[in-house]
Amino acid sequence: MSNAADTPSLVASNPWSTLKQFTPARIALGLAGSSLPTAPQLEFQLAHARARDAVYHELDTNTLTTTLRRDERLSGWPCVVLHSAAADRLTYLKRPDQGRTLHTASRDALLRLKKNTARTQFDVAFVIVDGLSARAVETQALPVLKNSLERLTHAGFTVAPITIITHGRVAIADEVGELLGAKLVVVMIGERPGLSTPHSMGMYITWDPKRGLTDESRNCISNIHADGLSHSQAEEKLYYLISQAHRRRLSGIDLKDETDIRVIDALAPNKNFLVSESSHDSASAPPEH
Amino acid sequence: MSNAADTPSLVASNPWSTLKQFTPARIALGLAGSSLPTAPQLEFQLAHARARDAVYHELDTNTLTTTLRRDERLSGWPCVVLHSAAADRLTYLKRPDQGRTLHTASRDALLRLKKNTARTQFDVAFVIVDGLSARAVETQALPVLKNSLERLTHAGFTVAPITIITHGRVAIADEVGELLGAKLVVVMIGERPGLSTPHSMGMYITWDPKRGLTDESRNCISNIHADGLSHSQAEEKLYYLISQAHRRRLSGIDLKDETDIRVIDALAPNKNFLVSESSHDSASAPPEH
Amino acid sequence: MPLYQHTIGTQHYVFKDLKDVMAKATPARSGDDLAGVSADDAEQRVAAQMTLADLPLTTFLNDCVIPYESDEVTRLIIDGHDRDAFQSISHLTVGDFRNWLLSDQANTAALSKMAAGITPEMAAATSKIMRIQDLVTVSKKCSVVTQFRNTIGLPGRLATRLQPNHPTDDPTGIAASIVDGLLYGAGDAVIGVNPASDNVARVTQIVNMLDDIIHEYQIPTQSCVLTHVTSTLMAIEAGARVDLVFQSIAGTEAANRSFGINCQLLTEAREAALSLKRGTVGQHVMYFETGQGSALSAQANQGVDQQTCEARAYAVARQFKPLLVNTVVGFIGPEYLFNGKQIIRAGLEDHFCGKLMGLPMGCDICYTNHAEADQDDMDVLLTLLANAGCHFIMGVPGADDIMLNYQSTSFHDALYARRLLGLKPAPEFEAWLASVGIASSQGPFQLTNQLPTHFAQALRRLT
Amino acid sequence: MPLYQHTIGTQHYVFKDLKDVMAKATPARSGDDLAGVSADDAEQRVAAQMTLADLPLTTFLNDCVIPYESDEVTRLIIDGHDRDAFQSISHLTVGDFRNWLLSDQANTAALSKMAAGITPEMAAATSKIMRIQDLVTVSKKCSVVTQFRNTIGLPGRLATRLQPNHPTDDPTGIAASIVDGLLYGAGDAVIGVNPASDNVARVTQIVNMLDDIIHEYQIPTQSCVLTHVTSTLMAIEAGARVDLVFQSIAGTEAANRSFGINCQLLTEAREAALSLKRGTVGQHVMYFETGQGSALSAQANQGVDQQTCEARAYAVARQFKPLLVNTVVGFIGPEYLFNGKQIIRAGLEDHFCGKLMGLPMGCDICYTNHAEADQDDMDVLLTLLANAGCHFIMGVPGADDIMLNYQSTSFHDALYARRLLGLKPAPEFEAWLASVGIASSQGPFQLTNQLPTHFAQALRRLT
Ligand code: B12
Ligand code: B12
Repeated sequence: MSNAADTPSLVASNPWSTLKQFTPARIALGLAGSSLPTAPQLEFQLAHARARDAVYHELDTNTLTTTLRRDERLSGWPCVVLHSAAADRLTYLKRPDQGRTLHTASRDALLRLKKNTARTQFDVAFVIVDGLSARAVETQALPVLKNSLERLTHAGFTVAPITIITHGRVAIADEVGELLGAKLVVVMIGERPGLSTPHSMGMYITWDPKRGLTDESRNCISNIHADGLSHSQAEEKLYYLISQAHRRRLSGIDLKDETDIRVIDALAPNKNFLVSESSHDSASAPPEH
Repeated sequence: MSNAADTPSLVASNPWSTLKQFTPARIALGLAGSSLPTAPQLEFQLAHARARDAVYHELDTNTLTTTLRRDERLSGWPCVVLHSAAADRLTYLKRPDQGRTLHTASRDALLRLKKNTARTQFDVAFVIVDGLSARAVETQALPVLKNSLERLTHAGFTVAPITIITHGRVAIADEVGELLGAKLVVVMIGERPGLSTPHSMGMYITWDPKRGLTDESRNCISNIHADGLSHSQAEEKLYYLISQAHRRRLSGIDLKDETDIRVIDALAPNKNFLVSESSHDSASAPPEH
Repeated sequence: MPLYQHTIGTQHYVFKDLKDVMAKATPARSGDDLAGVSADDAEQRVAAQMTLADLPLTTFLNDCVIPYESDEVTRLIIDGHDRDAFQSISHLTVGDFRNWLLSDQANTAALSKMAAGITPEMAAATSKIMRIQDLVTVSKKCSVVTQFRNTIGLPGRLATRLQPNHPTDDPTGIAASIVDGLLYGAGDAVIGVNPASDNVARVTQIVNMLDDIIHEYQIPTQSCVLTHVTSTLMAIEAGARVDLVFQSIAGTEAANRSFGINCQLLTEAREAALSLKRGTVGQHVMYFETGQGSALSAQANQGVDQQTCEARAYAVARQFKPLLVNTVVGFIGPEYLFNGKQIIRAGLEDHFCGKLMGLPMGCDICYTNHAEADQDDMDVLLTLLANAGCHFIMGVPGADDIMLNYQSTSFHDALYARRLLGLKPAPEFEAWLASVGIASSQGPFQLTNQLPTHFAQALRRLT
Repeated sequence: MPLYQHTIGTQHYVFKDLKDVMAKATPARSGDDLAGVSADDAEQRVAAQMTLADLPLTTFLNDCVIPYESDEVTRLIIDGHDRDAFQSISHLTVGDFRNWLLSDQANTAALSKMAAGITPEMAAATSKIMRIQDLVTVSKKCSVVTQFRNTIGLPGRLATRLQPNHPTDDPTGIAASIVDGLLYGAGDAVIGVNPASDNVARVTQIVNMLDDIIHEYQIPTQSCVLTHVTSTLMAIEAGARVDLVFQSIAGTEAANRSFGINCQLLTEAREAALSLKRGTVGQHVMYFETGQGSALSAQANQGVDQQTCEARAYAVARQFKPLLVNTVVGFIGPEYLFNGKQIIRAGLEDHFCGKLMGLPMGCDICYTNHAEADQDDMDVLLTLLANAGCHFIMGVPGADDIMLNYQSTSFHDALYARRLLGLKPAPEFEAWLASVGIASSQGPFQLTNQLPTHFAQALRRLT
């Protein structure tokens, strides 16, 4: 990214830089004395400048709802845009309590929506929330949502109207779920932007949502983004957790993601070069349970 | 100030604490290990809290003008309240450039005043400015001003209407002096508040004031407050500098305060206990020049 | 209930109760503002500090910031208080306790003897009337040594947790970062992976992979997968080769509940880990993480300021004889610690309180991209903590955690701190680094930047 | 004129000229905002830093931030440049110069050899792309030793200026603070009084009083009265026993003019002081003070950012072989350095630039009551500078200067820093402290808190 190339005679490169292909982590950066050389130092600074911008990006609810309505597989779903009690981005950062609460106008809007809906109860409600990275949900939410809706309805789950919320925290979905009469709520939310991962989405699943719940009652699927969990992996895990939660009538600490590791590893095969063949086997084969 | 007394067995007091009588400086504070004991530490914190308040105190121009007008020796003097271009205290702190410039409305007011005055030129103009400690000028300005006006007029100097300026810096008087047609301007200004000295006034004397001058063209009399230079000492020095400036038609670097040290020492006698008698003499007697 | 009040000149300050005076005495930070418990202005803050300074230390044994009846952390603090250790300082006020701590009487031996007598509230109260230099001076005198496969906390040492996180927990990706870290001399505190997933099979897989690596390369260190304690328990049951049990803890029962834990669960977890008998030089099997703001974040602070809540988490930690306690100081975000200044102060307070209470304190010197902080702030806190004798810091490739999305200290940062102050890794690990040729075997700690044979072989496996 | 530009992705950044790219590359500070020269946003700042990093060091010899023709400081920089010293680094860019400085090639000897080849702009540019840990690492490797009646700047030493100011220059008041300072082990850098008055007779009186004290107690140190250089010259003419000549200096000709000085005047002053031959172990007779913001304050910054202006002041200082250069970093106020963070960074930049250029750098670690800073910030900067090998700091009774109205470091602060890092006073002064019984004569530097006989006698004179 930087044109500033460090001169090799001044900077020791690390003989293991071939490993860079296996991780987006900033490995094998080299050494100027014991310090970070100039080029990676400035690249870091640039990434920081950009990640800070990402925090302040406002969710483009228009595009999101338009896309949702235009999408052939999604267009049937009613959806509504709501706001938290936090008036702007800066307040949002400082007042998580406001980010956990619906703005009164939004609460009223939601109640009206509910009134006009035939059902009084739903199996699942989806809540799309900007969180700390609006861009994350702009890019990751709909693909996962689409597949998920399809599979859920196919399996006979009833799904509530979709809500899109600005300046929201995870827990705001408790209120939404409660007002909608949802047995389970799924929050799709922008995780705080990282230097290398500015657009990462998390999903939080809460059984029997109501105001005042805390995080022991939820489950989490994290790091959904281009270099992270793929949309299909995320949807896979989500379906697992939703169906398990419905079966066991709970979520949170007592509900574990026990999808078989072979499913996961089919997608990301275990190439553990560090361990020689013999021990390699014992490492990659998970003990039975 | 604090009730929090440090227990003697834990805190070593300094055997030279008798010296505290000679200076308001924080000497002989004692030791907890190598550190400041708790009581003086918290007293320092308290002083800091208060000094910060002092910065934000707004000049009470009403009381100042009322006092000025009511005072039997001052009531004759026209006086006008002006403002710098800095709208509030916070802007003032961040924008010294605005503090050096009159607000347009104030400039107009001053021009009007000038128009209505018989004289087109004055020997001296006094400008009272809040600076960084409004309380300093509230308490120190008028006493010095009174004596000074008396002595100056007695000696035949013409004095311009008195201006009182909020949110001003030293250099704002250059503009005032220029607009008033003053040969010399005296700024009485609140110095930044110290922990032990929150209300200290400084006076800056500038010959031939005009916009754009810098500090090499001024003289300064500093530390006018209860524990510092007394009002009469300050007035003494001021008169010396004003009359010298008029005689030599300059101020600043080339004009030194050469009032005889014996005058000063009559007021603050030299008790130099640190040096034994023999050398004591050589120290206290200033070399002739 | 005692009256908490102070008069300054003509101004009389009254504080509602102990938690009120504690909160108002705390140096300014956003979390306490958010909780609505902070001082109204700077003078009131000093008045609260003066009030605190005059309180006898015994106050904290007789009055609790959260009632004994309703909070198991309070009960643990009160019931677990060591009166003998407390004896020698029992006559002091908070202000004089600060004086004593700074005095030469409070040497390393005296501080160690007294640690079990210090309750979190005593430590917190004292820290509130201390400047940064005081926090550094006293922390540096404290010594706490813990062991599992190596020895952490010896004077002149600075350990690092190697944190090779990966957004999909990809084993190869994790291994790549481990190589980077080891070859930069990091990993003596622990090789600790935060798994993105909480899939138990995946957790088990990573646990075992770390163990394989440690064995294959004969590294005198321990591994940890920082999943929820209940998942670790399941993994242990499933036969996973767990070295350290990790858990995030907080300072109130309600906050711990929101973390899905309580003391009983932690006891079980510790016993499960002990039963594996995997330590070689010691059996400190717990790794805890804390951080100001977590209680308030779970709406479980109960009117107590966040720094006091944090110190109370150390009482929980102390109960379980941890190998490592890590205050992840800037991790959550600006709503609790707004900027670099607040993060720096909080990091030093946490380190001080933990050390004073006898805990093996490390610090995740870190910030998020929504906070007003940057690398300069981290350099400041790193330098101060290294001067203060912090046990360990994080080592994250390039300081950028690509899964947790925040900036911590890099391997380079650890090299800086070690070089600046001549600090060395844990002795067993230091010997290993020299023996495999990663660090020079003589003189000050210095990397060779060579690829040891064994690692070169591993890299060859890739092509 | 070269083009200053950089492309990041699709974004092309162009900078008007050298001073523009320098200003935009500077970490955020209020003074540059006030001057209207700072970067528009964080990304532009990084672009400017990348542009700087790519510039060859020779750029600064061919392009000047203030024209050669119109500024005597620029002429001094260009005409005084030592090409031989520069030789070994002449092929480097700014970015690689940073790499070189951090590398092991840049040891103390190499840095000393090269100092005269570094122009202020090179130093400033490099500092702008360095983090705090870089500034500390490199500064620590630099060594500059100066002498008058003792030796300042040796490794493992930290000296203090004893600053016994009094609002009316009362000799007894000043003497009281001197006693306090000496008995706290302060005063090896200089016993330096800022006179409230600029009355020449008064100045002379204080000068001679300080000399009497130094002689009476046989203190291996030097005195200074920090009046305007023209007043010092008058005092010397009048026979005052002047050790060091003081002057505030700035980095542009116009700013120096506003201070009522120029290079010619400083040359005269130095010659006058040298003619007195009062140094015993050396003849470094100048004491300079600087500080970011002074040029802008006099509207004499000419579009140059304040940190570059500051570094240019060091070129002025270097010309006159000073004993001490003191960056009074937080002294003026928040319009130049808004808060603790900005003060901390600026202090470390100044120290780095000065050291790199071969100057004996000290720092007045300080803040005013109108700035957003407090004692914690000072502790941070103090600790960092002590780690970075700063030559000297101020010693002000209780950190509170009752005449200049700001907070600096106290005698206690110096003790903290010395103890934390095992630093000692200047060797001659250290020996004196031990010989009169102020400090213990063996082991680490430690006060006895006794009243030496000679001082006890003096105190008896008072009753
Ligand atoms: C910040 C954070 C925390 C903070 C939360 C406090 C706060 N106010 O933000 C703290 C430090 C307290 C924390 C604790 C834990 N966390 Co956490 N945390 C994160 C992190 C880094 C960012 C979350 C975020 O950006 N949220 C978005 C914002 C906009 O929403 P928010 O409403 O402000 O944040 C809420 C959620 O983030 C929630 N939360 C945070 N962590 C977790 C974990 C779980 C399992 C749940 C259900 C909720 C939850 O707490 C916040 C307040 O309600 C993520 C990693 C990531 N890349 O996202 C890990 C992450 C979500 N946490 C994780 C874990 C494991 C934990 C712990 C269980 C660790 C432990 N062993 O104790 C604990 C306990 C959580 C609980 N049940 O309460 C895992 C979850 C793995 C999974 N797939 O289940 C993640 C993915 C990181 C990891 N791999 O280790 N965490
Ligand atoms: C801040 C300060 C400075 C700053 C000024 C920059 C700034 N933007 O503020 C700096 C560090 C540059 C400075 C420099 C000097 N200062 Co000065 N300074 C002060 C201080 C601490 C506070 C002033 C204040 O609060 N002003 C009030 C605010 C509201 O006004 P302002 O418009 O913002 O500030 C202007 C004036 O303060 C002016 N100023 C500052 N110092 C001086 C000195 C003189 C002689 C003059 C005429 C003007 C002047 O500069 C400011 C910008 O225009 C005072 C001590 C005190 N207790 O007041 C000493 C003080 C005024 N300075 C003093 C001296 C001696 C100097 C120097 C001559 C030192 C030297 N040998 O070079 C230089 C050069 C001054 C010049 N001719 O330009 C003496 C004056 C003694 C006397 N009676 O004449 C004082 C009293 C301190 C002392 N005893 O040493 N100073």
